[in-house]
Amino acid sequence: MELTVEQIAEGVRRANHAMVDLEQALNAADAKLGDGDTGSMLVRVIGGMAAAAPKTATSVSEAFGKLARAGMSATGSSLGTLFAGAMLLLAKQTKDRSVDWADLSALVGAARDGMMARGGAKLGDKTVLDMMDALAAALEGKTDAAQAGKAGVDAAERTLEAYRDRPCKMGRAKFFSEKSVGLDDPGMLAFAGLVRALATAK
Amino acid sequence: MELTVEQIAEGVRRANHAMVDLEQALNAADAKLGDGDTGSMLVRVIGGMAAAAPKTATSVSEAFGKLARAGMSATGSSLGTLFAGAMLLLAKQTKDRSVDWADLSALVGAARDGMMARGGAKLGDKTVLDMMDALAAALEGKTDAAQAGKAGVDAAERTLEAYRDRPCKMGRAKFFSEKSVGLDDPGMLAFAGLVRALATAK
Amino acid sequence: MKKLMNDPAHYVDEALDGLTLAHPSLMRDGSAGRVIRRAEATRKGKVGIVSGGGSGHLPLFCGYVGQGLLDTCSIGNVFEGPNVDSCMEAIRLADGGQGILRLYGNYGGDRMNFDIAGEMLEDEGIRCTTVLGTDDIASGGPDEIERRRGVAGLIYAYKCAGAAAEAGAHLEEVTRLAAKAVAMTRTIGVGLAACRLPSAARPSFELGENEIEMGIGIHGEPGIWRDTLRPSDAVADEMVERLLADLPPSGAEVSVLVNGLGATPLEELFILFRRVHKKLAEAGLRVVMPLIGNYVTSMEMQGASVSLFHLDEELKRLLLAPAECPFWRVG
Amino acid sequence: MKKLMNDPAHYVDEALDGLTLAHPSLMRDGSAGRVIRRAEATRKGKVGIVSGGGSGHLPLFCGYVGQGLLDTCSIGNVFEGPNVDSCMEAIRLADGGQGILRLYGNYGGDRMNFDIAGEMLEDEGIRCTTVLGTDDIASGGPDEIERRRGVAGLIYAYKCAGAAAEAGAHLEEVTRLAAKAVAMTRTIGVGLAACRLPSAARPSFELGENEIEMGIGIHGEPGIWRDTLRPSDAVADEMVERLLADLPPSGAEVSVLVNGLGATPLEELFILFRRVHKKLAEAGLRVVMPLIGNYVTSMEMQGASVSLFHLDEELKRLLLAPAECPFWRVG
Ligand SMILES: Nc1ncnc2c1ncn2[C@@H]1O[C@H](COP(=O)(O)OP(=O)(O)O)[C@@H](O)[C@H]1O
Ligand SMILES: Nc1ncnc2c1ncn2[C@@H]1O[C@H](COP(=O)(O)OP(=O)(O)O)[C@@H](O)[C@H]1O
Ligand SMILES: [Mg+2]
Ligand SMILES: [Mg+2]
Ligand SMILES: [Mg+2]
Ligand SMILES: [Mg+2]
Repeated sequence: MELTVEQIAEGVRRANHAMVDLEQALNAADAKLGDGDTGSMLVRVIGGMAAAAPKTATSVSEAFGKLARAGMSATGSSLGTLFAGAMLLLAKQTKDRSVDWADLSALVGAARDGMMARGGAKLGDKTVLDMMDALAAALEGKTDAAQAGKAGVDAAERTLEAYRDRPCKMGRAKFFSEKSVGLDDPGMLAFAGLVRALATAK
Repeated sequence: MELTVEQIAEGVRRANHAMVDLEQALNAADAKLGDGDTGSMLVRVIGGMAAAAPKTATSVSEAFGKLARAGMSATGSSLGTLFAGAMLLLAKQTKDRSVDWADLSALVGAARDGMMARGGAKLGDKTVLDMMDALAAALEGKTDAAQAGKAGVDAAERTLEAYRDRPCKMGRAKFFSEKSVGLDDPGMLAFAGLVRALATAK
Repeated sequence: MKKLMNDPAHYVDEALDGLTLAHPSLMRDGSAGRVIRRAEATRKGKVGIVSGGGSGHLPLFCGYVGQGLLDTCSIGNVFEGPNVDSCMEAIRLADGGQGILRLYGNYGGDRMNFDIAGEMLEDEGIRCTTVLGTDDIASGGPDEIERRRGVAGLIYAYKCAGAAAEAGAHLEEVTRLAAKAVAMTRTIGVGLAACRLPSAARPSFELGENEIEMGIGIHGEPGIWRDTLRPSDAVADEMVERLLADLPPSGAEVSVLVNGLGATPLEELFILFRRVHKKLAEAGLRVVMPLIGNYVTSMEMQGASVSLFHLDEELKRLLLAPAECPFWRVG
Repeated sequence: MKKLMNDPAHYVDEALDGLTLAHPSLMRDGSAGRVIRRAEATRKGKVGIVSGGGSGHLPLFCGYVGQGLLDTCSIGNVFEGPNVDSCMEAIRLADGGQGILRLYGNYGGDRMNFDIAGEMLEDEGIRCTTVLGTDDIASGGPDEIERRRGVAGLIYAYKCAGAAAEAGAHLEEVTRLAAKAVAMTRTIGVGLAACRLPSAARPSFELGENEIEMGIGIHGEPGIWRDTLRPSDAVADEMVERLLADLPPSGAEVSVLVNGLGATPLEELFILFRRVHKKLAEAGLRVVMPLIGNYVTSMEMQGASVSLFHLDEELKRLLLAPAECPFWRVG
């Protein structure tokens, strides 16, 4: 099934809606070992994306491009910049072509690799990258929104769980590797929350 | 009965001892509407007086003079300055003469008048002056330490009580006349605590 | 509320040691080291400007000793007036033969000590005048200005008196200008959280999560009235309205001091200033030499004060004249 | 913990409005107003010094735009890096034709945004170099300095790079000197109480009445290890020992920055400095141009940092060269 501009726009709407509940929880998770802004930063980033009217794009690539620019102008935080950078990469990857849900796994994988190159983190460092990696794997062979949603939510839960007791090696929390054991990484937590929101109509 | 240098020195010792328990209570009373330093200030003032070794004085006047100088150098707060100023006045009033307990009422009255002139407060303003005024009255006709002590403690309790529900008109708390109703004035409270300490061996 | 200190009994003296080590233009003097004076010798032929007050307000009081500002300053313990000795010594050390202006805040302890010092110095023939800072509009009505406390606006009087003395004005003139500066200055403060004295077990007052104190002083004492936390703009509006109601502008220029009480981020002082500036512009007032920062603190108190200094040509010239101390440099 | 603000979403922009209103030497520029630059035009023929970073640290970062310091600064939201646009604009606005030194703290977001900005500007032919502040010894061992965070000591690199650029040094030389200044600077921080982000519901961490955090950053993040509240002298001793162990002195002179994180009374900074000075003297080090005050804050965080800047003749000359911005004036 084709991935449409409408679906992207609806995803942004859902994510934006979900941030109302996620904001303070993500701030609190980041405050444990970081600077406590993950939630409020994402509210602004995703709010900016929603305001960029992705619905009015004439292609998937253009929609991702709008989201990228909105994200870039909303923040300079690590996660936000990586997130917006990933959108830019998706815009490039989907340029002049239609996109199928079956392509999503590869696209998420490409975004993951771009973020890795940009931010210098490795897989296993307990960052949002590990979440994207798990998601790319889970999306493999999924051909529509429903399948992708279910697989994505499962993968996100599993990955949070799997990483909870591992030490963090990147981002502000890297200075507290030991203390990070037992705590969810705020970037992973954010990603998981957003995947859940994308998969659930509201 | 004669008022002796030893009795003055013993009084200072008792007062100094009593400050250990009084300090934070007086700070807290002053913090309600003032700057919260009455107790710690008096600890320093009376500690300084004790360290000035009034016992070594060769006359009552010299003892008061030592106390005055010690107090003056320990603080510049309202209460402390008035208190030290009163000691200076007592030193002048008792110069070249012996002092009897029967003279104490007049001496406290003179100190009260001196403090009034220095600080510009009036009787009834709910300050330490009202306490001294009550004390001067209560000491009238008392001829030894025991009588004076008992009368002084009674007068202090009565005066605290009588003023508690009146508004304060002088010192930092004067800006909160209404709020001061129901609260003890920290200067009066301090004076009452010290009178109690002077009257009780420990 | 924690404090980064050693024995509370040494708080003031240790702070003064650090201050003078860091700023060689300032020197401790006096029998107990409780006078700060300019490191260079007293200038003969100049009127001396002496201030004094309790500790816990840095940069006030003694931080303003310097060229075109104060000559000496007597220093009390935290939130206590300076003692008689330090006041006498501060006066003697500022004496350049042309008399002394004693310029300090209107508090009982400070007044008594400076008064006694003056009486004790009568024999020495040092002419002294006194001007008291009374800028806090919350502490008395416009009809009882002599009752009002001196707060942050005192630095305007320092600046004007200091500039006049530096320029060679005689004692009567310096005194007149200091009094005029005080008369043209109005301040109001807002507190969000109290401070703790080094020797006290607890902060000086407690405020609920949604409460603020209006009409706060600079000694951790509570405000004159309690209010609910509102947007900064609403607080600024109220402050400016009250200030202008108390002293309606006669000219077209004012200086503004948006002063942090100790723990208010500079960001928040600038947010406040932005609105104060707007309200003043709406009232037809042009802002000259705005001062935004921690000029007069109350240790780690959270909050701010706004002072307006109404200018005429004479005061403006004095305000803009060069001056230099460790915490304030003009020109 | 209360804040004197309006809508948290406007916190940064309102603060910048107030800042530039109060200090006409600074101007907002850039498409979103998120660049602060010197009000006078860029000087042709001078290497441009650009910094950038999140808000909530005033006077850092943008307060140090001025003569002999920074030319421009990109500004992020509170504790967030500046976005790509503002970094690009800050670089363009500082361009005097002799290249640009990008000089900022070692944080992921800031690096990514300055990197992307650099890539996007490649076509425009502006030569850029980068030096990162990495002075915080708590955030990495001496063998992994590239991991360390940049904190208060960054202002020493500003000062040296700015002085070199002002004197006409070319880009390679300015870059070398900035890197040398960073290499010679070490900082450690102690926190007594956290701050609250404008948009957050709670302070960033909680400390018990007898706890302090050692190795604190400047973003409200907790310290690297927790300790019990001790006398200031003991804290100073530990800080100086750790700093000198990390970079043993090679010369005989150091500058010291005793920096308040936002809510620490100046009195307490001076008490701390007094002891730091003593310990340095005992180690045979002479203190040059000590800086005591709020130079790099973390909003209303309570605590302080101590930075040592080891001097040789070259660095000392740059440190003492004249400079002027609203919050720091040298010479
Ligand atoms: N270099 C990096 N590579 C990948 N992910 C990162 C990197 N740095 C941070 N992150 C992710 O970003 C999250 C923090 O986001 P945010 O609060 O915006 O960062 P900051 O406040 O440190 O700029 C972390 O939990 C982590 O998942
Ligand atoms: N002018 C005055 N005359 C008489 N008593 C005064 C005067 N001012 C203050 N007091 C007394 O001093 C007490 C406060 O003492 P203290 O805390 O030392 O004052 P402050 O901190 O205001 O200098 C008041 O409770 C009052 O009893
Ligand atoms: Mg963060
Ligand atoms: Mg008091
Ligand atoms: Mg007091
Ligand atoms: Mg951040």
